[in-house]
Amino acid sequence: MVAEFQPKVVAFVCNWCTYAGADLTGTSRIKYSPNVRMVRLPCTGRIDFMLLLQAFGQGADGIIVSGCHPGDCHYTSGNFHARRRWILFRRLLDFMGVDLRRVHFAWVSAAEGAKWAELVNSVVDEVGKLGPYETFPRRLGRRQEAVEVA
Amino acid sequence: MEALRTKARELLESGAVKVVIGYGAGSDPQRVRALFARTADQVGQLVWDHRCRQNLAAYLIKPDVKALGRMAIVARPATLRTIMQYAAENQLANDSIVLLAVTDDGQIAELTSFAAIEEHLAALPRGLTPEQQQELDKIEKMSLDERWAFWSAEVGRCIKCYACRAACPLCYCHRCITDVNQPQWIPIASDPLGNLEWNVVRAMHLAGRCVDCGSCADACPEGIRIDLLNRLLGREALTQFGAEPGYSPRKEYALSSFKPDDKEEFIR
Amino acid sequence: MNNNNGRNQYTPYRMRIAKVTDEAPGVKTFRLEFAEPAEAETFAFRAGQFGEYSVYGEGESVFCIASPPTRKGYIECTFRQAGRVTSALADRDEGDVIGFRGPYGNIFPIEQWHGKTLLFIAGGIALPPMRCVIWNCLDLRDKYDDVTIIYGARSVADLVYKNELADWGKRGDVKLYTTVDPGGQTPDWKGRVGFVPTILEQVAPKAENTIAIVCGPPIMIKLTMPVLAKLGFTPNQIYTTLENRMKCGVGKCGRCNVGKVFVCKDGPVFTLAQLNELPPEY
Amino acid sequence: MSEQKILQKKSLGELVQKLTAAGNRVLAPVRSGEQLGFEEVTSPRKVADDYIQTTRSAKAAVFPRYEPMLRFTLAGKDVSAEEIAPESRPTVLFGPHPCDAASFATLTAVFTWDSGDAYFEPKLAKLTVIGLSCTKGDAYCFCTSVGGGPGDTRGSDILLTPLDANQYLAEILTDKGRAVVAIAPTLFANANGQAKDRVLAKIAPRFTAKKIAERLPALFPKKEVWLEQSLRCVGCGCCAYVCPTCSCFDIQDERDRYGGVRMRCWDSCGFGLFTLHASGHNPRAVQSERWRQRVMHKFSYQPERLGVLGCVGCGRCSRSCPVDMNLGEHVGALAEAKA
Repeated sequence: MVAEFQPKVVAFVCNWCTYAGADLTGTSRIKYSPNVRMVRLPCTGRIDFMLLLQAFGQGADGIIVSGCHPGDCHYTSGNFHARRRWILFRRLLDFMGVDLRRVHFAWVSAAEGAKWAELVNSVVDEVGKLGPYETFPRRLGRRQEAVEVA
Repeated sequence: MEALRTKARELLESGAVKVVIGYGAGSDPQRVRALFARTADQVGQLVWDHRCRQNLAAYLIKPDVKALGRMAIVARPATLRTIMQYAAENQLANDSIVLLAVTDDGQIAELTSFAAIEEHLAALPRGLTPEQQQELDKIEKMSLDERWAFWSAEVGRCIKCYACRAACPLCYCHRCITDVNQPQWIPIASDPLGNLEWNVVRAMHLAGRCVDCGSCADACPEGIRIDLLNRLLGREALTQFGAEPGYSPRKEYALSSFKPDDKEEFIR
Repeated sequence: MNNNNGRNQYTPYRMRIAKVTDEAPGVKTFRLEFAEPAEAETFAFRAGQFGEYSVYGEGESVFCIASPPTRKGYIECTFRQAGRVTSALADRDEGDVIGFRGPYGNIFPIEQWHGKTLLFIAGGIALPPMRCVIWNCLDLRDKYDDVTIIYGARSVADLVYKNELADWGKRGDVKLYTTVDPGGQTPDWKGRVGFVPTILEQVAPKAENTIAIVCGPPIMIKLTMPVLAKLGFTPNQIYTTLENRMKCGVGKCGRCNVGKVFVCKDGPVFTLAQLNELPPEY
Repeated sequence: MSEQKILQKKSLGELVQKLTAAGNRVLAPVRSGEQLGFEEVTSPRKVADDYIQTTRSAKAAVFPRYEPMLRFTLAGKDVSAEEIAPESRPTVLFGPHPCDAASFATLTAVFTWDSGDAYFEPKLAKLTVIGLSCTKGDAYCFCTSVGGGPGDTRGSDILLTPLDANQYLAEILTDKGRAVVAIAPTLFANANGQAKDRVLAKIAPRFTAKKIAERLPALFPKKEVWLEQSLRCVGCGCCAYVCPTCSCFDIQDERDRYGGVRMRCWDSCGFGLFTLHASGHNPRAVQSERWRQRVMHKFSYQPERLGVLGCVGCGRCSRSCPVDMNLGEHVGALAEAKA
């Protein structure tokens, strides 16, 4: 029997809002997809676009980038800077033929546990329908077994 | 051309500059090459025509060239914009070099102050030419898969010679991200992922700064149209954030500034 | 064809770190034992040779073999944490496996030195490349006449092999002079204070029938050579060991090329006479 | 003495098919936009005709852009490692010009002068070169200055010379060449004394390599000579990467938390990082010194040390150079420079 495709979604989230929001999802006992792997960074301003390429290069099928709502940044303006970068980066990815249905951006505050669950579920669902991201080149020396869902 | 030679001779003879960097005859009739005139008798070799495309501002940061002393640079509009961008990024002191801009009627504008360069540029046409716009449109009209196939083939030819970086005057970092190895962000080898990463990084690091001189694509031995990536991001930075790099010595870099009400429609 | 015991010369031996010694700030010594004991049987090297040490996943880095060939069963290397590989090496612990390939390069011609007086002059982190040949000669002590070691570092903390220096100091058959740069001494420092060339001038043996082995930072070399010349040493009496950036270690990758010489094949050991023939690109 | 045969141009397709069917990888020049490179082909439809030079050389057939050497698995304190056997399918290289064919001698000298090379030699052993004489050259060609020529047979196992629009003169030069004929014997007809010289390109010599090699050591200290030539060099690696004989390489690791590979990949003496020491010291700190190294290495050090020239005069470095550094011209100038 062929196992159902389990998409791997990597979420880059800021420490102060989205990570706390995801915590709330858990403490609120809201169930959501286990296909997401979270990478916690201090701020969305720290989320270099290279990280997104590296995630795809190491086997991610979809990516979520999330942080504080505009105006709520712990460092005052990190998310405003991030937003400008995302606007350009998304355009570049689209221009180069990267499927934007695999790259999602969101503002999730520490109070939005339910929104986080909804976001993850919808992205996992959408990426699951797209299937594995096989056209994206993989990192050399990447071990195949490590790519599989543990 | 005569006006250029006369001006160059004047500058060298008066000792105002030690070297005039311009264009001279190249290996074949289609090519010109950078000429470093250090004596008045060399200025006769200076040429000026449509072949003079290389952005000579790139030499401002080369140690061997800097050691020659104060320089004058023959400048096309993109070169002037580069100097403005250097000014905006605090990479160059006012009045430290001489720019020789050739005007449409063949006269030479000798520009030294940032203010003079800014004024000179203000009178020139801006924006993409119809041909440049068409090149972008052509790719944007492709389907997603076609775009991916197109760019995979383009960057797949990349051999990581970094001619694009070397030819770009705005790639002036003493330690480029590719030279940093703790961690090694971008693979040394020109494998498919490494090539993609390098070309994306290069475009992003120039987004909102690139003055669209085209030297990167001219330099690429594999003929990869990397300038289109820069042009796309330049157009987006203009329409989204009003960024027009290289027209003012004071402009803030689009990606190190923001407006609380920057518009987007994709963040949930 | 491959001169690495019939192995693919780019494939490292797996070595287990048997002992880690902290020598100075950022400087460590590893004792390495072959993870496959059979490989130790066929492995042999001579004083002056070097190897490519690697952390799997981070890359390779070149250092000399710091232990003498007279001590069997292990090799030692001493390195300063500087770049990607040495930083990763510094993070390794006893029991970890790293890679080593070699030995590469030429040797100190210690047989030719039999019966001669030996003068070792080292500065800072350049003692490790000489430790191998020093121990090699000390282990065959009766073959040589007087042995003098002059070793200087910026400060007391920067001296490497502090225990061995103490041992050498206690031996009756070695004249050891340690020195630190002015300002680098501690209140209980018993050695000398001053730069290596100065100390050399004070304590050097007669040039006649003496071999000088010099290794140190460029500035020390630059100032030491004239002193040796003044003392009567000819370029053929002076040996040094060079370092250049290397990748392959076997004369192919092109990095260490100086003139027609490959430092990895024709060196790292050169006499001053040989160096004088080379373009100054090292 | 080589055997001479006639090969019809229209039978190239059949030749490619037969070579492929016999288990060979056939590499031939393929056009992509304005660029030409040697790529694997299975039919002659894609094979470019009528070109002066490919953008990239054919060296990747034996010395690829990057090549994994070792695969390792990380497990706690331990590491297991296995060698990766070099990819060495029997390969027929179709269409390199005599300059490219000659480059394999230089590569062989570098990779085997002192010890063998487990990755280069198996590829070379299984490489058959079907060279193609030049009927035209351009301002960048200088093969005749470095001991080659537009109809030179060195390095080729078979050398084809287009006698007219329809047929090639095929000189069968080695056993490997005879093996190709044996795979498709009916395609090779006997020749009757056709001469190839009349169709070959005329490339005027610009200098003599021997004279250059003699002069260079004395020119080494002349800083101003090297500076004058290299002021416009921007220090990219383009010339080295398109060069058929440049073989300097880097060894690099790539890994994730479970394991990875060690590989070697192309490198260039034009980069400042090439020689930079960990201490920050750089033996060749400025571009003029790197340019000098490039010229000295190819025209002085390699001839003296390995007995081969490091240049075959293909002119790729100069055609591709973004700032029009012209090797043939500059080396010619060095021959005249005052020592």
